[in-house]
Amino acid sequence: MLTPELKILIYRTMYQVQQWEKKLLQFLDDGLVSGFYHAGRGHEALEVASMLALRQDDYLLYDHRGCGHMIAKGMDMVSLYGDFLANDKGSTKGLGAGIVHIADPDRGVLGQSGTLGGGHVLAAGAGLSIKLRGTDQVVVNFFGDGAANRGTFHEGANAAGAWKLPVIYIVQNNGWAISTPVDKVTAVKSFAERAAGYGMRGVSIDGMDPFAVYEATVSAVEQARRGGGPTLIEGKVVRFRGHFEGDPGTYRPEEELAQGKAQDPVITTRARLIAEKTADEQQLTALEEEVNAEVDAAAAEALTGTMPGRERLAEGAYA
Amino acid sequence: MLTPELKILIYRTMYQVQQWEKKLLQFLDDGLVSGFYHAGRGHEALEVASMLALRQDDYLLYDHRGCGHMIAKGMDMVSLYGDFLANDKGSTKGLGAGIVHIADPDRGVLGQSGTLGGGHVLAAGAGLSIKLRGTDQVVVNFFGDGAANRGTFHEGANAAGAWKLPVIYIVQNNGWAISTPVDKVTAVKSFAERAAGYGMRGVSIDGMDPFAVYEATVSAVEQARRGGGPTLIEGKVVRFRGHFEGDPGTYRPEEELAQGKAQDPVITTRARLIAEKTADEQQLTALEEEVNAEVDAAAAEALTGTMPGRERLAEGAYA
Amino acid sequence: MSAKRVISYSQAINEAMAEEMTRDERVFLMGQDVGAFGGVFGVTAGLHDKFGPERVIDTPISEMFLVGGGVGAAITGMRPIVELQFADFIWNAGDEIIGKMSKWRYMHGGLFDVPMVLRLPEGAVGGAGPEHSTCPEAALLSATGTYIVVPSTPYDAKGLLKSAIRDDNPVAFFEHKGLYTTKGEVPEEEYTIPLGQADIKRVGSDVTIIAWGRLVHHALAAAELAARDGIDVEVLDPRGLRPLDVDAIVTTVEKTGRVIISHEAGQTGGASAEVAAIIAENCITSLEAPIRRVCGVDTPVPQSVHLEQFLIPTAEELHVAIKEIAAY
Amino acid sequence: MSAKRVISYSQAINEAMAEEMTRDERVFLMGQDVGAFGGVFGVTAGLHDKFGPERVIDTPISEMFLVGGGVGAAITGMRPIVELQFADFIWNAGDEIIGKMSKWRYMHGGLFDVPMVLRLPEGAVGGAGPEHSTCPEAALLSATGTYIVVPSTPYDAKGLLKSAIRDDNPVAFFEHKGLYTTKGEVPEEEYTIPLGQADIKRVGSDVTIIAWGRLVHHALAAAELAARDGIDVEVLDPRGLRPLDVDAIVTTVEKTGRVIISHEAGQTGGASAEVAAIIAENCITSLEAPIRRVCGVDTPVPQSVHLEQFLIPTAEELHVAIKEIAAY
Ligand SMILES: Cc1ncc(C[n+]2csc(CCOP(=O)(O)OP(=O)(O)O)c2C)c(N)n1
Ligand SMILES: Cc1ncc(C[n+]2csc(CCOP(=O)(O)OP(=O)(O)O)c2C)c(N)n1
Ligand SMILES: [Mg+2]
Ligand SMILES: [Mg+2]
Repeated sequence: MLTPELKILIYRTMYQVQQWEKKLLQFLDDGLVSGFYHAGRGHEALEVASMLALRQDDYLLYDHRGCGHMIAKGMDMVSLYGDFLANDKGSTKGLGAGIVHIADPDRGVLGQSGTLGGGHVLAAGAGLSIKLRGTDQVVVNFFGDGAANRGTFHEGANAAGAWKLPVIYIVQNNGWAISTPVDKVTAVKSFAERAAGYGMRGVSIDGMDPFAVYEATVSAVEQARRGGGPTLIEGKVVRFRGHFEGDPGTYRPEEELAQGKAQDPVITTRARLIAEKTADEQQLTALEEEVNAEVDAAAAEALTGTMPGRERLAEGAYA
Repeated sequence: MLTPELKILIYRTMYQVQQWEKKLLQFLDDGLVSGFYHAGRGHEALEVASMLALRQDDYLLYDHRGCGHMIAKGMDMVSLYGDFLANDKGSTKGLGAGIVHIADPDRGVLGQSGTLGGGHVLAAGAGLSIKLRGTDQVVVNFFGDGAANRGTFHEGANAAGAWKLPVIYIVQNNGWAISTPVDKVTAVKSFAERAAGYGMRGVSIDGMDPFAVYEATVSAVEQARRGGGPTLIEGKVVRFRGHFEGDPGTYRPEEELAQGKAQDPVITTRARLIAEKTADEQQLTALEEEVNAEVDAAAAEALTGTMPGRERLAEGAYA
Repeated sequence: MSAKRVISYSQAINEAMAEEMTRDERVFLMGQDVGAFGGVFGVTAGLHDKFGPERVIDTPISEMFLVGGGVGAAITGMRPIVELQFADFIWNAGDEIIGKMSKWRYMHGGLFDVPMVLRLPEGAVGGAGPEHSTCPEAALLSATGTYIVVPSTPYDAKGLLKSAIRDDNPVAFFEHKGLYTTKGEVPEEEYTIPLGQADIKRVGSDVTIIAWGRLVHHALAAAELAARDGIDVEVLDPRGLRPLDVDAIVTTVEKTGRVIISHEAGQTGGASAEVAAIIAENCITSLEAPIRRVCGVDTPVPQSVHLEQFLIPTAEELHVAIKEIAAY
Repeated sequence: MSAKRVISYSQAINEAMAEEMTRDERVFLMGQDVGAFGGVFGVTAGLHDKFGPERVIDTPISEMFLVGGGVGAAITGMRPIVELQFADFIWNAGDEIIGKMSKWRYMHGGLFDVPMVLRLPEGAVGGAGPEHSTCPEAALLSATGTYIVVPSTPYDAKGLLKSAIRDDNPVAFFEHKGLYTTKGEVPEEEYTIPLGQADIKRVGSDVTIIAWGRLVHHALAAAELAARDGIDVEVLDPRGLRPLDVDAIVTTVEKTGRVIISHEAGQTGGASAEVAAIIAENCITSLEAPIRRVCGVDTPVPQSVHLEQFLIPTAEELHVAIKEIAAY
């Protein structure tokens, strides 16, 4: 249920995610982080509110876009920074940097397939595992409108649908795959229309509205936990920045971008909490200061990490 | 238009296909053909009538099940037998035998992907080629209910739908993939329901009724030729025999099989022609005798072929 | 090895699965027609009856799901055995094998194990054609992260498969379709064979043949032919390619100084090249003759059984090579 | 080669495509973001403007369609150039490459040609991680039917790509991402380079390094270091693996008697093994030292740029190997 406390937690986490990323971009600017980063700015509502509908033992497979889901799933901000800084504070102890393969088994964060859409089939397999082990966990698989067109989706969704596996597919439809607009390469207006073909429930929601996201996820989770099978949630979102940091994004019509940015989920949610009287300005400002301090502390601690030596290269390939 | 002549031609070709296969099974029994054969018995209406809605320059990609489509597409029966006999009368000049990769560029027979569902993406590529070359050809891709669950379908169908390519996907839904019933591994009742997810028209028809098949194909072809994009046709058919010759098929409920066989498309179509007064008994018997003679002659000629020598092994890998 | 019990290669594999599924309830099997049908080659017969449809699962024709789903299950507490109906289908799940199964552990900092076995029936038998007949071990060898096992006898198949299932790393287990009916001694008692240990299938002193899978048997037959010429051939079966028993290879080369490497896969880019390179790096000075590869012809496998037979190195071809190299 | 014009590797590739698309209207290009965006590495810049969206096509993220669709187009009269955004993605279209593109001709009795080029940006650069950084040539070498080209200079890249586009066989064209900005002389006038001809990038008499792709440059740098020690190094660049210029390999080994093979891909199962095997079979008696491989570390490519650098053989490492082998 969307209690006032939960609404505030959702806002707090979205704000945290945004601040966390802001600091990361500064690390990038400062040359402390190499490689590629695909900012999640604009996707906060979808990545955060969906995760807050899960339990700690539920699973998450994510893609390259942003880190909101991992933070909302409870991962330590220090370990996330550490992964980007490629030092031993990171979840993978210095292996990461750039599009990192962050993971946290204790919080169900299963990792990332760097080939887009690789998670579609892994998610179905995790769903099968849940069914075989007889728990009531669920698995959430995040991906973009671009990755939705990989054949792995067909195979994962079909298995999940046929066997009623507890899988929730969340497509972050931001309308772009790098420079390619969704309608140029996709035969369908809404990805939710594809769900029926897999005996799946499909819903298309405003991914900029965290409360709608939360409700949609809760309903998908409930269905999955009671053996009702998978759900496909399409969240329409806006990618505020370039595909990756460094992409000037010149291919995007300025107007479209401006319209998108006007819906900033962090700003609109804040305003809504105040308008609805769920919180007041002062309370939110205090909360934001708290978050800022946490983010600063996490960043500072992450910077104390040590880069691994050459020997790290050969570690971990085999059990 | 389904003129009386065309109806008779459809029947004639179905009968021809059945007789052709009967002889082939005899070759198998006689040990003249090695390898695997997946009989098309029961699928004749779908394989034949759809092809008779095409032009010679239209393309066909087929799968392992039967040879009705190739015969209806105008391929020489001698060359088909030659491929199974693996001698120089075959379309591939002795390379074949078993699940053969029969081909005939002049009749648009593009060949077979032995990995099921490989044709899904090739068909979309052939469709793209047609569009780029600016002709009004179409391409038909045959596959089974099993192969429908390969990820290649998603990728091919999406491209075909997004770009309105002249592709016709024909799924021969016989309810079984080897020993696996469709409902155990597929999330949807009719594959036609998947079409919408690719902006495609989807129709489900009785694949045992050749006239329904013909009409459905004509309408798909018309749409494709005028740039209206792809169609998915699901034909419900019955696999009369084992998955391949040698499979006792013990996993199939006898009743189901008996019910299926009662709908024998060759027999029912014959009866229908007579009932509708499109042809009379005598006429059909004459036609059948003609076909029998043609089949016998083709078989006899194919048997005069020569097996290639060892040097054939290394021929044709490179242009 | 007390009881002299003789069973087939296929039955040995079946027993290994049954025993490990009994021992560890996290082990399950999935693949096309592996259930009540017992698998298209009959290898999984009886397992469905014994363990039920939850642990012996008939799947859709979705190789990416088969492997990728296996990975998803493996990193969440299960130990899947995944059967691809033909080894060639590794290409239909290439990224799931190379990018996911083989790398998930490393790329996530060692936080997950991926304990799964991919069973891969390989080889040219009976005219199954270009896409159902290859021995694609070398493709997996070129990317790290997955062990590669290739048993040549029922004894090896059982002992190695049990180890593979117990191993916490992903294992590609290549079963030669042409060996399924091959019989051999397999004890009643439980045993395992460590991965990465070569086996000398025949002791000899003049020439070594390093061969695996079905070609071990051709090598043994060739060795008998050569024995009549007075040439004493050693046959070394690495029983797998990763981990590779480099010591055993070096030892036999140092002993005989003459080596033939033989596999069914096409010669160019085949795994025999890796063995040759290892010899050329580690014990070249022990060689008294050039290294010789006797491998499959570099062409797709034709559908015709008549032509297919010409592709695979025969005992006679190996015999000729033995004589040439012995006389060098 | 009259005019001394210097352009980048990336521009050379771009020019080859533009020239061939002008020459032959059946040639078209498809891939992710190859259109107005000009490709994620900028290699296709300007082509969309020049040839329009029908001939320079932005595709969905559907690698199986990219390759399989290319095959469908190629067997029906077109000559596609397909760009996979990263060479690693060959695994996402494994069966389309190995089972369809490489075998369609043979398995259909030679009735079709499959004239297509797969452009494959490879190599570890800038922390793109385990699934965006490999040099997976060996996987393709292990299956027959597709030519493999790996240019190391702008001149080679242009001339070889033009030949690849004109060839009636499928060609896998590996472009090293780390070379895109490398400059070199490329004449204004049209030229082509035949596929399968090695090039001696540096003439020497003491030690041969056989290297390709980016490693040619490390080999050349190592040769300069060795020259100071008085060791004269020959650098042979096969410029591709199929067809492979075996004669050139044998000739240089017979000349120097000492050989190092070097590539960026992990050593085990890499294509250096095939080169080593060929030497061990064909000219082992010319060797005065063991064959030496200096190749990538056998591990997935880590995401961290800091660790990534340790993976790739450096000129210094090659220099050490040269000294050791020269002193053998
Ligand atoms: C299989 C595969 N193909 C291509 C890529 C390269 N690539 C990385 S991100 C991207 C675009 C992704 O678009 P989308 O899925 O919509 O996610 P978004 O970036 O919009 O969040 C592409 C093509 C990849 N990583 N994997
Ligand atoms: C990618 C792939 N997976 C598995 C197989 C093995 N196989 C051959 S036929 C078959 C069943 C096909 O079922 P369906 O597509 O329904 O066609 P049907 O035989 O019923 O006509 C299977 C699993 C294959 N050839 N290719
Ligand atoms: Mg997107
Ligand atoms: Mg079927």
